[in-house]
Amino acid sequence: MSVQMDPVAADPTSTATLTAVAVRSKRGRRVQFGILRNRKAMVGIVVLAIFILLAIIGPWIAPYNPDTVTPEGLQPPSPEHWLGTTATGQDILSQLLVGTRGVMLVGLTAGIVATLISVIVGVVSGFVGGIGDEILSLISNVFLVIPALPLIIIITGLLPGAGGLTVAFVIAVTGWAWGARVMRAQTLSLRRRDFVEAARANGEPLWRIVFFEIMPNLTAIIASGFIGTVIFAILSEVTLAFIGVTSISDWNWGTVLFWAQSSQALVQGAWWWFVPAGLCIAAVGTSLTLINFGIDEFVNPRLRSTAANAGVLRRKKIRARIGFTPVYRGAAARGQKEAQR
Amino acid sequence: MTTPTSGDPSSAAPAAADSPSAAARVPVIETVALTKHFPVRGRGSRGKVVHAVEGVDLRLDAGSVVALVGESGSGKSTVARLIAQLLPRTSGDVLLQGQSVRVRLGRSFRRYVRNVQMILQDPFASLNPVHTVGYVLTRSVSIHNPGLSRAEREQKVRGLLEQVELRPAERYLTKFPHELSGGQRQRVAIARALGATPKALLADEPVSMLDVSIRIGVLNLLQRLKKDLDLAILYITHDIASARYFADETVVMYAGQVIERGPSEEVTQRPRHPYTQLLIASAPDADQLAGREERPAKGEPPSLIDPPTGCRFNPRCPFAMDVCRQERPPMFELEDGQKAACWLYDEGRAEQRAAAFGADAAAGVPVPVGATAGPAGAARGITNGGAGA
Amino acid sequence: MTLLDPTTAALPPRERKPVLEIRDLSVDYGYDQNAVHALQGVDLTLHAGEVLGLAGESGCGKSTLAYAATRLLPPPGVITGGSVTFTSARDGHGGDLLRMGEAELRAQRWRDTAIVFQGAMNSLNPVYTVGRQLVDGILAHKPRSRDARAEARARALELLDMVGIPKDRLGSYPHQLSGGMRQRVMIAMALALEPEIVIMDEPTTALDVVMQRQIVEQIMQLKDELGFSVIFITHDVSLLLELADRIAIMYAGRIVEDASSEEVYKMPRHPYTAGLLHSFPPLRGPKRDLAGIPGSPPDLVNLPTGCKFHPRCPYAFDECKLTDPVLGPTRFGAAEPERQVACLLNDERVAPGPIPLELGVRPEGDRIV
Amino acid sequence: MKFLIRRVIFYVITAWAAVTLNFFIPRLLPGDPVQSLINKYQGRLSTDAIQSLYVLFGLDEKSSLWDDYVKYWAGLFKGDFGISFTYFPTPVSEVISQSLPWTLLLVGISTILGFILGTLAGVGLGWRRGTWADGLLPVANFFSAIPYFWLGLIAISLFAVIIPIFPASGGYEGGLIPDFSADFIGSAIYHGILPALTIVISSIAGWILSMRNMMVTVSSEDYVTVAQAKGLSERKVMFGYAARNAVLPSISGFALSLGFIVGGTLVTEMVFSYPGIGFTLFQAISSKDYPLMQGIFLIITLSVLVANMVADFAYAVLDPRTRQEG
Amino acid sequence: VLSGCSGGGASSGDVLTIGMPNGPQSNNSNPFAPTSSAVVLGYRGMMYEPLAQINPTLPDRDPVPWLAKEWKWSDDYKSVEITARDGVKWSDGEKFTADDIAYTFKMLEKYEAFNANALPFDDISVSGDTVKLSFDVPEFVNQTKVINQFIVPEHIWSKIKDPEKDANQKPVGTGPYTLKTWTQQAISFVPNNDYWGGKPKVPEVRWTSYTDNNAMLTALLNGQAQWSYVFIPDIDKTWVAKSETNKNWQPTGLGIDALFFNTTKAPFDNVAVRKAVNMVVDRKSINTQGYSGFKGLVDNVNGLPSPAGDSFAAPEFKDKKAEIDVDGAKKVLTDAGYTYSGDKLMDPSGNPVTFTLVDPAGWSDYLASLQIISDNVKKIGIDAKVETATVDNWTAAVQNGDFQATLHWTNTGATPWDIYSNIMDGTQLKPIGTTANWNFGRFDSPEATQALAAYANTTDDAERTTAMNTLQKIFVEQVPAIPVAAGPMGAEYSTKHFTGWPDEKDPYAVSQPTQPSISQVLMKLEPVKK
Ligand SMILES: Nc1ncnc2c1ncn2[C@@H]1O[C@H](COP(=O)(O)OP(=O)(O)OP(=O)(O)O)[C@@H](O)[C@H]1O
Ligand SMILES: Nc1ncnc2c1ncn2[C@@H]1O[C@H](COP(=O)(O)OP(=O)(O)OP(=O)(O)O)[C@@H](O)[C@H]1O
Ligand SMILES: [Mg+2]
Ligand SMILES: [Mg+2]
Ligand code: NI
Repeated sequence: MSVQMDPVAADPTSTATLTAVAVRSKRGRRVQFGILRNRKAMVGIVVLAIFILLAIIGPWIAPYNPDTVTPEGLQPPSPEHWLGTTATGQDILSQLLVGTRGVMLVGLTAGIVATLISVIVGVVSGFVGGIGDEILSLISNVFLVIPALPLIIIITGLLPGAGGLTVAFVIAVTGWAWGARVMRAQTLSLRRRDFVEAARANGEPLWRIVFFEIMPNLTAIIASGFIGTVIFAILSEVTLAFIGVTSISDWNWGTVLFWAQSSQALVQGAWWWFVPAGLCIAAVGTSLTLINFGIDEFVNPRLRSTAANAGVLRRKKIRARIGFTPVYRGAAARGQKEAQR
Repeated sequence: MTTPTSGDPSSAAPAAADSPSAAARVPVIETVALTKHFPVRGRGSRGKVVHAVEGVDLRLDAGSVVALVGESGSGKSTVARLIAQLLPRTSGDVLLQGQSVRVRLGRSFRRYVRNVQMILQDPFASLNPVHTVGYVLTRSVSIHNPGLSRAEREQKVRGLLEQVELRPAERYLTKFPHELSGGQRQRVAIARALGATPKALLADEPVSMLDVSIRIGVLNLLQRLKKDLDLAILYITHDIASARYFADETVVMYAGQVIERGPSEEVTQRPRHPYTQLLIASAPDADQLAGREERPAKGEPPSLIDPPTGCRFNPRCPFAMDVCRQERPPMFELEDGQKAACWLYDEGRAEQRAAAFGADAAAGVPVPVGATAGPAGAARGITNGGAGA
Repeated sequence: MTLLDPTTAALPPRERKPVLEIRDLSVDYGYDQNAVHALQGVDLTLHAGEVLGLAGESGCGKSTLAYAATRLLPPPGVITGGSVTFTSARDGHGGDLLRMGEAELRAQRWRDTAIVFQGAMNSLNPVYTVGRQLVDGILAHKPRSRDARAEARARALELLDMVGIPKDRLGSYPHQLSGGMRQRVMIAMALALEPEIVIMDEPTTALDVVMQRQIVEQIMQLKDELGFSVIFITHDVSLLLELADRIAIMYAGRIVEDASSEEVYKMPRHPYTAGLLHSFPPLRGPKRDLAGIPGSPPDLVNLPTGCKFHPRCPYAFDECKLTDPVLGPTRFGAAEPERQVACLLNDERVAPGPIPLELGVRPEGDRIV
Repeated sequence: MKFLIRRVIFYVITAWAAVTLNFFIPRLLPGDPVQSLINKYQGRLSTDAIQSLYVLFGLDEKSSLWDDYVKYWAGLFKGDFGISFTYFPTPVSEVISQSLPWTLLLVGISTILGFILGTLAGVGLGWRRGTWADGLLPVANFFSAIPYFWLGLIAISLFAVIIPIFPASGGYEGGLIPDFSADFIGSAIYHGILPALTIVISSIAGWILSMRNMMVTVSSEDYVTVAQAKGLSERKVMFGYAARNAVLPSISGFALSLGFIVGGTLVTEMVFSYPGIGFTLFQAISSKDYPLMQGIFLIITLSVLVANMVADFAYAVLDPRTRQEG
Repeated sequence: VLSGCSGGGASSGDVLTIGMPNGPQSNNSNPFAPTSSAVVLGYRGMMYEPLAQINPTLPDRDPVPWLAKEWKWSDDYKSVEITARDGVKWSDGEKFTADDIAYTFKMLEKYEAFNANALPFDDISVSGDTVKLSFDVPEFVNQTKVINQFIVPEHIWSKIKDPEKDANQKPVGTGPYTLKTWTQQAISFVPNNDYWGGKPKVPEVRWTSYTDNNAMLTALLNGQAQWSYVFIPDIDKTWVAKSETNKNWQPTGLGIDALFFNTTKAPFDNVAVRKAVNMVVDRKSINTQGYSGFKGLVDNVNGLPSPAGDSFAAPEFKDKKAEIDVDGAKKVLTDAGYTYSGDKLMDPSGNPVTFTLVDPAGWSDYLASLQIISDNVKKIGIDAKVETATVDNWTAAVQNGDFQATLHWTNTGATPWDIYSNIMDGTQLKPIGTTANWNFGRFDSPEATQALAAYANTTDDAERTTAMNTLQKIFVEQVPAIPVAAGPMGAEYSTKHFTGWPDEKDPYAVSQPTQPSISQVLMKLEPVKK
């Protein structure tokens, strides 16, 4: 495909972000550190950390065995069962706790694998150009046009014993194309940047140019692509479990919802069976978007300055606007003025 | 689309005419009829090309500086990139110490690069924002001196920084490009190029982005390096005054072709080609505050896809004759090693020449614009006098 | 073309009418303690019909000044004090731009003060034709009427013609024009409503000298025809010397010298100005030594105490480290009523001795003792 | 010309590859339509029927995969997608044409609505960055992170069961016959509100976020400042200068999502018993209905491709920079 | 519970709305195609009527003559003579004759695809108003399948070129209703004014297909549907208790869900383990929790559901219920050489006894039941894991004998023969690794095989009873499978607008709307007087 007409390549965002990345990531370590100063990102990180912790220790702290069937079916939340019980008397809190691992594992694995594929395909295709690019673009376009969810359903059916990891891989295999496309566009514009040419002129070998000159500049995009894929993977996994396509004996939140749905929990008024799992998914998703937000704001200095200073602005009642520079005659400014005079 | 090259191949090496000894020396870099056409992309432009560089002959000798000037888009950077082998050439040849080279990738490319280093046009874009100065220089050193021990490498990097006057070296090693001023970045780029201990340095507008005070620092540095390391330097610039100041020879390009060349002093003080004259007249000059000659400087640069026939400057040239529109002028040799590709310098066109440049010019020495006007005496003197302080 | 505009040059200095008075303008980038104080107490006056040059090295705050004066600074810029008073030379209307409300400011913009931005490529909306962009600027300031649009179109054509662009380019998109043409479109656009002030921020830096010359000449010609005042920003001192009536030299967010261009060139009063003048090689005449300015540009976040230039100043004395000089009259006082400089050497109370030779050239040609 | 041809070739190859994959992947699945049918009824369909079903579906004679493939293509060129197993002997094209319009309407309208609302909100939020408006973002985030089906089910139980103001399922009132009467259209709209709302709510955040970020980036472009400097009205600057440029990158995303409209949102249709194509596809998959699967895949694939081409084209129209002069 | 939300007549007394959770349908009323909406949704019975109405939940009742005035089987059950009813008209006005009956059976013979019961026809002949069908083998166990066959009009079907691919969008039948309109959302029927049984009193019947159980239940609850057969968990609370007009009647037929043991693989190759497991499985909690009370409880030791199977029970097993007996189970095991190490059961060679229970992912009632079983067997020290597979993998594994234990259904027949044959029939026996249609557990008992053959083929009733008793004895002693639930054949319905439904008190027909008996039910329904 021709480079010039490619909508993504021509896409002003990509260049804009790119410049931003270039500007930001030079802060090196400071980027990672700085992201912690972003309140939104901080909230996201904390929430995510909690869930990751639960993913690790969930099975140990679960008060009951999530599989154990008891006669106390469909109990509303109580001191014994904080989140109530299922129709078969299983403890829902335990199911959620044990299920966190499955969700996190699939989300992260799928995110990592898909990001890996998209980076490799995208960067190679953007960097190599020519026929290799055409072929790789073709492949990613094919994966882009094939509807993902049905494909996942089919492939999951194809593989025996579709456990968590299988699902993760399937999601990854079907979900990398968009990322690759973005990555390709970025690489394409990076490849033409002077510092790449300069490295070449200086005699850097090709592989080093790819890995040490281009890739570091893609980190922010890779990171936000990764986060996007993780969200996509979690939602896909949960959806798959919900429609009963994947194994439901591995506990995850989708499985909980599957059981709730097939026992018609909502009609029976058992909201406690249905609502918490949904909220957990939304919470993880939100935390990831918040982190992504933080990355975005960090990567894009224009977003960052006001975002970081929102509090100060509010306190000083300054409205940062384009085209109407605020005039702030605060005490600090005047004092400094007088000192100077 | 090939263009007739200038008649006499030996004239490709202007320095040769100047000093007989130089003729014997092999130039570090020589280009012969270097040509580059870029294919044009887009609908309905099949087979069309941008005639970015056509038939350019250059010669870079050790310990000398050649300045390449010309308007924006005239192909200066392209020439440098062709020499650096960053672009494949369409035709013509590039000789490194008399040997034709055409390398693209891999080991042979790196071997070539060790001898010929390029500094890219934009110091803000040519350093990777994610790497420290230390990383950049260490890489350059280790690529070109594979066997070095760690300590030796560090030593060498430090040496490089000091060479470009970034002292103390330690302070700069851990800095990221954004923490450096434009001039400092430019110096890092130069240091990186020197890491390869090249024989030739292609400096593409190393100062265009800098303001005057920083600019002069970089130029002085290059000057020193030229002397100390016996470098051959190609200095590409828009700043004609700095070409005069810094380069031994100046080559003027217009629309992909060389239209005038000669010792810098001659070219800047007595430009022969109407374009060069326009260029020099256009340069801001504080010493020429009054009495600037109003010279119609109308017109846009020509399209390089369908360049004008004959002399490419003819649509804008106030002296254009019929022959200018039909035939491409060869390089006419003038005195003092100066050459110009303008039909006015054809043997049989003294009359036209006189009509164009006035009576003085009839002898072949057109009066440079403003050269007759005296310097603003007092001011100049005083300013100069205080310069040492 | 001539150095000094005959109309203004002919006027006795006192009678020149100020159209824009910038007083004590301070600007920060950032909102908290870590803010960059990009401008600190800048005073500057633009007179009717004058070309005021603003020079100084990259990053000293020239653009900041231009944008702050028009309140177009992008976030995180914030004006922390001062006033910018516009007074029409034609009918006397005006006011402090920093205290105007949004509607008032909108109305004032372009009609009174127009601005030509640094990069022409980015100053034009890539998705509209240049014609449309010219027209909407005009329409925004005209009462709505049936044939306002047709009139605006006619005016747009006239403007293009004025800056030497063929009329059929009205329907072109910005990317279809060369850099020089885009820059001229921007100039045409700035002149659309015949404003009294045109601020030009490095309108030619990206162009080659031939194109730069074309554009500069065009601006000067239009200025002569239309009689507006210009603030011309560049770091190319030689260009300024050529075309400005008066030059203000900036250093580290302050104006350090303000004088007519001839005076600046011949008799610099601030060591930084003198250094600048020694930094560009002459195109003609004998080659001269180029010293440049030692040291590196100041870090605005971490400014030195006292005079901001002292670490690089060859004439610095102890007091320079402590006291930040204020823009004021030169040591020659009444002999140079129109000049101002911010250098302690000009303060007889603290200066250690006579002013150095280089900075002490007398208006009459002899020196102070 | 050359560019156009290359583009067309590219799309043709993509289409071929996608269609071929669509053909082979379903066939790799274990099991067959008959077994699926038996399993589906868990004993309510006697196993005696197995043989008769094989005969009915024409699966009693085995043909090679390759022959099927060739036949499939031959059929495609004649516009014949084959006969669905699930709805035997209804032709695939008929099954699709029954459900496609519903999906197109529901998902189409809500996708477009989501895009328009999200983009408008994004414009506003981006323009008013740094004000209280930023507080809306986490809320939008939250909704975008909720799984579709969960939102749908909660919406049903809230607005169809607890406070029954909307119907819980279906595309229109059962007694009506689909035609263009006011009754029918009214009923269709009424039934579409709840599912459309959930789609809009959960998709809107994405558009808001991307538009807002673009808006912020674009707002600091010089031409926006110039527009302000020209004294243009706020609305004109915001929409004509900032939003007009900021929306460009969203276009390709939007085109792609338009393409996926045809695929429907499987889960939404499932949850709301909406007679759309997404659910039909799910059924086709679970009953190994290859012809139907292929048919729907083909439609989806083609519409995504077409949407992509439209995006290319729209981009060229909206962004004069990509328009090349001949 | 009625909501005015959807306006229309859906919930008024003018229309009887029937819903089924079967997903989108296509306009296809071909009564032969198992994929047509007429069959999938089940409205076939409203137009196409059977020769006789049978009640599979009460197999000992005599079938009710319907389109056949009478029928008579030969002693060896190899042929039957069927007499057509007089005065029946097709809905297009044509007269119904014996030729139509013959033609229908000829179609079954001709089109293998239509012969869903795989009836082995030998000859079909008509004489007057009598049709004679003869078969290659005795059809004792299939007799109801023959007389329950619906009949199509010859004058229509003989003109259809390719009946297998015909959508039959304008169906002509003898039934009490005729198709008015067919849309994706609703299939409307109006009374057949010439119906031979009189004019039905329900003015309009409308069928709707909902995508899944949830949607179906929601529709039932808000009154959009009044009659359905759908799984409802905890049905008494969720449905019946919601309104006093909400009714549920779920009689069961002779078809069960059973835990099939793979008798060729450890640990279930040892009958002691099968017995012990059988003794600890908690059928009640499987019924209430696993199946949410929806499917019928099967706790007779002979595995036959009540009351349908009661008349077949051997004297020694009559009313004998399976009881949980953990100690007994342990004893069975230790007697057979099993030992305990702590709580863990060890087989005679000293390895712990474990097994895996498998069923397809998504089959929630099966999986929940397996979970309960795995919980139950912990009591006798066995560690059992529940695993899921995709439907296809599971099918393949079960058919190939590649499993240890799985919950699977059996066919539903007119006699218990189907149940026992599906589980124990040696004629279905296939080696491990090849596809078996039944007897997945590879239960190899020549005695059972022989008894099954005898039951199906004998002409002697006493011999048949003996065979049945033998089968039950083997089933109880060898435990080739554990029956856990019986397939219900009932329905949920609302008496708010219509009354006259079949129920426990008056089980005149099966209440399921998809059964041929729908015409019986519809003829009994009456609008509630307001
Ligand atoms: N990769 C390319 N593809 C197509 N055209 C190109 C390419 N690179 C350069 N050109 C064209 O070749 C011509 C020469 O460009 P070049 O960059 O060499 O000019 P230059 O003299 O260095 O200009 P400047 O002074 O602005 O740097 C220009 O018209 C440019 O548009
Ligand atoms: N957004 C910002 N945040 C922080 N500092 C800024 C910002 N924008 C500008 N500055 C700083 O303010 C100072 C003045 O910048 P300004 O653009 O006015 O310089 P200038 O004189 O116009 O330079 P140039 O000649 O390069 O255009 C610079 O040192 C710059 O680093
Ligand atoms: Mg260049
Ligand atoms: Mg600036
Ligand atoms: Ni392409």
